[in-house]
Amino acid sequence: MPQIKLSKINKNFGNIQVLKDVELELEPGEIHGLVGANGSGKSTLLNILFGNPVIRNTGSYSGSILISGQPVQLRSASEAVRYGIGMIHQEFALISGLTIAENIKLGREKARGITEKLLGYDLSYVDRESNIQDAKAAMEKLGMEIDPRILVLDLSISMKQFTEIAREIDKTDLKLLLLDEPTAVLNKEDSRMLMDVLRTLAQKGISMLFVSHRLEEIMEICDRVTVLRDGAVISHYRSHEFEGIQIAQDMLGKEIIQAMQKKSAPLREPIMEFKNFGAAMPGERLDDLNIEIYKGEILGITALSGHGKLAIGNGVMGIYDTWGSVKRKGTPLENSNIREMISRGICFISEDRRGKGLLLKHSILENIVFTAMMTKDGFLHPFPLSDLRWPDRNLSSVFAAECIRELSIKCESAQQKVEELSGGNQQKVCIARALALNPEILFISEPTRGIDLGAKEIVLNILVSLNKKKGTTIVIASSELDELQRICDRIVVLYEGRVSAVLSPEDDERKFALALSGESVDQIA
Amino acid sequence: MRKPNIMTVIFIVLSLIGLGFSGLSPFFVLNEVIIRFIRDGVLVLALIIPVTAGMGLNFAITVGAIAAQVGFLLVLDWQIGGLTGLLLVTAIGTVLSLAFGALIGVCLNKVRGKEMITTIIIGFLATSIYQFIFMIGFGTFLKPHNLEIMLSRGIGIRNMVDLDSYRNIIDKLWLIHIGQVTIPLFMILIVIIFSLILRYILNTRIGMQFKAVGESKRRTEILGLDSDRIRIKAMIFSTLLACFGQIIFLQNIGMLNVYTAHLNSDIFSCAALLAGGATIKKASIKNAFLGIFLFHTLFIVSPQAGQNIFANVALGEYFRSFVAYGTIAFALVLNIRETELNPAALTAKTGRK
Amino acid sequence: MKKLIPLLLSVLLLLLAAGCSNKVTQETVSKKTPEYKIGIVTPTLSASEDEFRGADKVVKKYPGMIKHLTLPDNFESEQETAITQIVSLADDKDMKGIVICAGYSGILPAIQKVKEKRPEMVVITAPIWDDPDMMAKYIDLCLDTDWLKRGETIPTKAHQMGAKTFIHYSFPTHMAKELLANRRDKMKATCEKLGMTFVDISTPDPFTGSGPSPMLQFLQEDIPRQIAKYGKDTCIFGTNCPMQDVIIAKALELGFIMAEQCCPTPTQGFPAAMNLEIKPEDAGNFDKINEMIKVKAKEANETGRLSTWPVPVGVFFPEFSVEVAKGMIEGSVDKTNMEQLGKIAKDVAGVDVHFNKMKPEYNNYYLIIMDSIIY
Amino acid sequence: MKKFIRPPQIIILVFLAVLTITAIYLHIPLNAMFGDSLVRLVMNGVLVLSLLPMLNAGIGLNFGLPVGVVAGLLGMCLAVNYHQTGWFGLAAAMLFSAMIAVVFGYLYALLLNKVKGREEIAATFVGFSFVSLMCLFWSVAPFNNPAMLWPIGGKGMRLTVGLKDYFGKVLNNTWQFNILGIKISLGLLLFFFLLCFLVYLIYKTKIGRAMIAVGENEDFARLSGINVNRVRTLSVIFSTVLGALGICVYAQSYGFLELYTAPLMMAFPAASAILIGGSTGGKTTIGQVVLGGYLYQAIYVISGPVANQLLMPEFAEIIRMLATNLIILYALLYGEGLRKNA
Repeated sequence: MPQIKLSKINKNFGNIQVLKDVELELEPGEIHGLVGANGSGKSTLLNILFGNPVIRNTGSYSGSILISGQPVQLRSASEAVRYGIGMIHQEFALISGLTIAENIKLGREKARGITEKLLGYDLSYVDRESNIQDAKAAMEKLGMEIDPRILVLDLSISMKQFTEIAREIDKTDLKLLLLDEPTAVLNKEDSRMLMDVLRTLAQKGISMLFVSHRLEEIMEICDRVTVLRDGAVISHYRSHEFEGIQIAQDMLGKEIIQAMQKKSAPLREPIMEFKNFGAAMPGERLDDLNIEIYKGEILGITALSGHGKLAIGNGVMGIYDTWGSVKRKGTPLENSNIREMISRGICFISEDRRGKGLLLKHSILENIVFTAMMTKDGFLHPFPLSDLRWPDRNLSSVFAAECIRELSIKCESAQQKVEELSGGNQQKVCIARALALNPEILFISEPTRGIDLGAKEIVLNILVSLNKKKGTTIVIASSELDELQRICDRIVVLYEGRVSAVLSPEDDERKFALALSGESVDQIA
Repeated sequence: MRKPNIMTVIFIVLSLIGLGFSGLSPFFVLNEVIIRFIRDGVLVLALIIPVTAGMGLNFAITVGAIAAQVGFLLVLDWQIGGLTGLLLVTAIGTVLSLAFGALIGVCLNKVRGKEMITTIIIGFLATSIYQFIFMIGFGTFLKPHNLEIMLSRGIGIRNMVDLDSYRNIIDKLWLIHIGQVTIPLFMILIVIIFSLILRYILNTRIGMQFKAVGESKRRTEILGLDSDRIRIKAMIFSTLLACFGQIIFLQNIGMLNVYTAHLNSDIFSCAALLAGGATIKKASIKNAFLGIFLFHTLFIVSPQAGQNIFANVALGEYFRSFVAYGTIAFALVLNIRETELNPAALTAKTGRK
Repeated sequence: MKKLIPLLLSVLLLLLAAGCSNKVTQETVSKKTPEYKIGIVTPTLSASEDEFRGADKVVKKYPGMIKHLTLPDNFESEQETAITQIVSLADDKDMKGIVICAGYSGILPAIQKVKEKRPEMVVITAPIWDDPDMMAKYIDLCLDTDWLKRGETIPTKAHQMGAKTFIHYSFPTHMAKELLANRRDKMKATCEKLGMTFVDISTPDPFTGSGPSPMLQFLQEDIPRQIAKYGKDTCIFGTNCPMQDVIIAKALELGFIMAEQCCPTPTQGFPAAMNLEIKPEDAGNFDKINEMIKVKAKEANETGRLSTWPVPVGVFFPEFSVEVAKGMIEGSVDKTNMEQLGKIAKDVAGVDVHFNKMKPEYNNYYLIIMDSIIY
Repeated sequence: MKKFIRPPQIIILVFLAVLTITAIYLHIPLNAMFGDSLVRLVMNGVLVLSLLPMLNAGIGLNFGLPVGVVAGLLGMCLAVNYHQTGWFGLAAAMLFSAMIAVVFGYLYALLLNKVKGREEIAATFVGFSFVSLMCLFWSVAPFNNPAMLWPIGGKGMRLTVGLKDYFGKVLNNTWQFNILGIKISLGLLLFFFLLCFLVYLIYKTKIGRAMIAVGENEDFARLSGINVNRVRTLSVIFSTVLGALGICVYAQSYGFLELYTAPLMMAFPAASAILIGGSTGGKTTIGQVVLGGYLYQAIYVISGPVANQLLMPEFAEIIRMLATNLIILYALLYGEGLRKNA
């Protein structure tokens, strides 16, 4: 009997389906690899299995989950724990103010027997020493010699990862362990150690669902691999059928690339230069970026999530701390604020559309003209005091109407509130807002994230025509590689915050796959 | 080694200056501070759990205080005096504060990030309900048994009732005199026992969970702990402790200002805790005890110090209230700034250049 | 190390404090050397000027001998502070007497503590409002204006001034005080006896809600309504000090009768309502102030319709009590001798003061009534 | 169009309706009370309005309103001290108040910008401690108009200063007329609505829009090149100045200046009013200010006489307090719920 069996799992976020009829089963003691590009639904699947509150808050899932043949409904993390499911989180589910031992034993602390009998579970006195012993033992299983009394916030990243793993393997009733990129922050040696531990665990009959972008690890450790793409299961492989390139292609899909932009050889005239540029965007750290952006090109930047692609646009605008230097047409941009950037023709559209890109409770019109009004005194009636100028309704409504028509924003009128629009139309409003600034260089992050297929095409078209008609230089940071390949002149691939390769869109798919996982692309001629 | 907390240092310096200017004898101040320690100790301790659980200062400890007062009023109404009465007060207070605490917890789960201001409003609301019951309810829909505490018109309880039969029942046990200083050993022991209980709670499973929720609600949730329930429990403990604190306070004072006695319990306790070096994110028993000593020293000496410094009797009292409110305001500003400067506290959401 | 710093600092604190406090006492001692001191406790300036200034006056009269302290502004919720303040007086060995002029309830615990520590301490309250029986037991001499009696005298005076209706403004927390509630009942009874209409009106509560503002706004609206209903020959009485500003201002405007404030004094309500320009050199000169009020009353056609006690009882009590306390400490005054007390009172107030026993069985609890002045 | 009527307003309206019906039943003249309620609306309305700029800039309810109120009191004291009377007196008082409020507001804003995210609680205590500090000041204030000094002490400010001979009621008495037994002072109403309109206009300008944007989404505003701290500072100054003008209007209508601890309790009624008006602690409209200000005061106006007629005065008083506190709590809980769903 399989340890766990998923059938017909479906999940929607809003009107976007992120999981389609996913089928998966794990035998006891099996290590099962789960791979897929960003947005393929891996994380959602893990979240369902671990009862993450996000799932319930967004309308739950459909389909059946059988654990040891018993159908279960996973509504909360505590339920998942009760069924013997453990998870190692990519961004660490550790409480940094507690010690290693306290973290490992959190919620399952050993307590002094007498107090437990007298005062019940919650009020029983935690037996610090024996917990420390347990924690020490768990860490030792991972080959780590460390004092479990150290606070987690004082640990290195890899030690945090081991603490996280120790917490799970310390659970005696563990049946299924979900691992979300457990090796992403480990070096080779530590990864190896982890692999060994996982194998030992597997021998004890614990099943594992192993998510990783490092294909070689998957191939090394897994008994089976399932490839997800766009929320659907694309293929299953058994360990003897593994072939890296085949799996990579399954992940990326799209064998035929629709040519959209016929590249006119871009001028090699740098409009912006990055030297040793880095930005401390949490979770998306960027370092040592050395690149020139050419006038009139569309430059794509891609990477797996967490590898720094989003940090470029955000960093240039000074939203996070940055270092290194940026030159704009030869003049350095130092200590400049956003206002100054905009006045120099640099514009940024954030990946966090609803959080940073829009005033949701305001009308389309107001959103479109807002930034121009604030930074360039555009769409305002003249008045001596800039602060007290009045909006020019005519100018702005003419412009808004033009944008709505040109960008085919579907709405009742320019007065409709932005929060009522669909994701795609919201994105168009963001672009319209940038258009009002008439930028020379446009940084745009994840332009097509979370919007439906039709809208995606329109957004891409808008970007291309903006580039063609107005000669705007565009820098797109996106995880949708196929889209970048369709419209970009060059694509920069980042890995762990550094440039892994600069490729042409026509380059071999396999090169992209290798560059994304940090391997050298030179293996492929 | 960490630097001594700036609040504490400021307080020590201020108390020092105040003591010097006030002209009060240090022994008197010490005696008074010991009494304050007994009276207010448990109330201040009541604030620690919510802070640990990440809910900030719990201004709703007034609700716990109300529970204690309800206990006293009911027992007075039933005319049960002495130690039996006091135990019954404790029993009633316990039951009520369990219920109230749970209710407050439920409310606070709905206002993440605005807990403190909400607890203030909850305190106000509880006050008006309490008034409603005892000013209007008694004599109309509740039948009074003890006419002595009633207004002569037959409706409502007097605004001041004498707790004569409970006054200093436990205060006078084991008094020790050392020179000019009187030490009520038994009461100090009681406060210490409460602090040990609190320490015990913080070291139980639920105590660990408080800490975890206080650090990160979201992470605690994905670890399979029900953070909402934990927060409710935190409020229950806090309210319960506040109730015990108020019982100790009232039996020491020996008189009950029925409608107003609980009103300032929150502000002074919070000020004391902050003075002891606690922040709205981190507080320990040590902070509480140190805080009581520092804050109340300053509080005791400040009126006379104010008078003497400004050479004007009228100013002493204003100076004192300035000290009380100023402490909290200053500590809040200081606290929040410190967390902002601390890079670890910089979350991904609010990156600022 | 971490623990050592606070420890060191607190030791330093104690040493320094001891040093400083010695210095301060030495200074005061060196200035003048009275054999003993008397402490006097009043509300703050903003809570009640009369008591405060009364005490201030005695401080000036006996320099170096009187220690003046104030009670918390929001006394109702800061009982603890009040207790400390009073007990701190007993800390001084030279302190032989304490006079408390507060008009609050809940002070008795402090006096009990003082007496426990220093049984010989002479304590005079003028007044406090705790349980009278308890007070008589613990306090050497209790003085008060005759609140209950005023329930009789005020409506009677109003009747003499021509009132046909008597309106009593108060609010829940005041009516939860036995004394005030009883006085209200007495007023009602007196009105019935004299054939006046008695009207009882409740205002928003200044102690539990949003402070006095809603109460005062209510008065501003309600008084014209009531006057329209009952006519000009109405006497209005409010139980809370801040009310007097509005009542007197409205009396000037609408012409009704104000027989007495809650705390009868020319300095309450009149100065603000009449915009009395009291020059610093005239400050505290009651004859002059009364004269000014008379002029203003005449201007407003209110002659004979406003009245109060000519000397603020709040100013009178501190001085009188200190004189009595002094006498008691020096052994020259017998607190049971009402005649002797009356003489001291006449000296201090300049008008006749009538003493009554609170209850026949107590010979240390007296209530006073003063003669009135009608402007 | 924003939905005006939500559960809090329904509770209040039902309570008001019950009171009104009872009043009619008891033959209490409603027309006079209606007039009173209008006066009260304006008296307190400006103070309620003063909360709006800070709410709109996302700084939350200004529990530090005493800062503005004290500025206003200082301004008026100056005007009284120099014997300014009538219209000119009020104008002078407002001018002084506004100038002082700008300074106070600026300092207050510096402080609030340091406590982002917890402004409400910090402001509460800043307000309290500022009032105590000002008590120190009032007792020794170097003003010399004898009408303001303590009658016995002869120096320092009186608890209350009468404004009758200066500029008391100048607004109330402007263009006052009776209609159907309702006393309406057009001047007062006009002043209030003019001020509302002015605020409305300011929110139409560039800076006004920036303020609203900062309140709605600080990150967005920053990305649009707005200096967020500057806008927040301006909003706080704006609130403080309105608070100062508010107390001027209040005091001229009440006829007295209340010093010392009186400003302490100014913030909670104003906050209650604006929450009753349907604000949820975020962006608030002038309509909500007027509605809330009116409902809150109308309840005061009607509940008093009705309760007194029914001979259970305390009952109504306590119920009224209970209802207001409940509504504030509800607004806090409900307002948060709204934001979560967004």
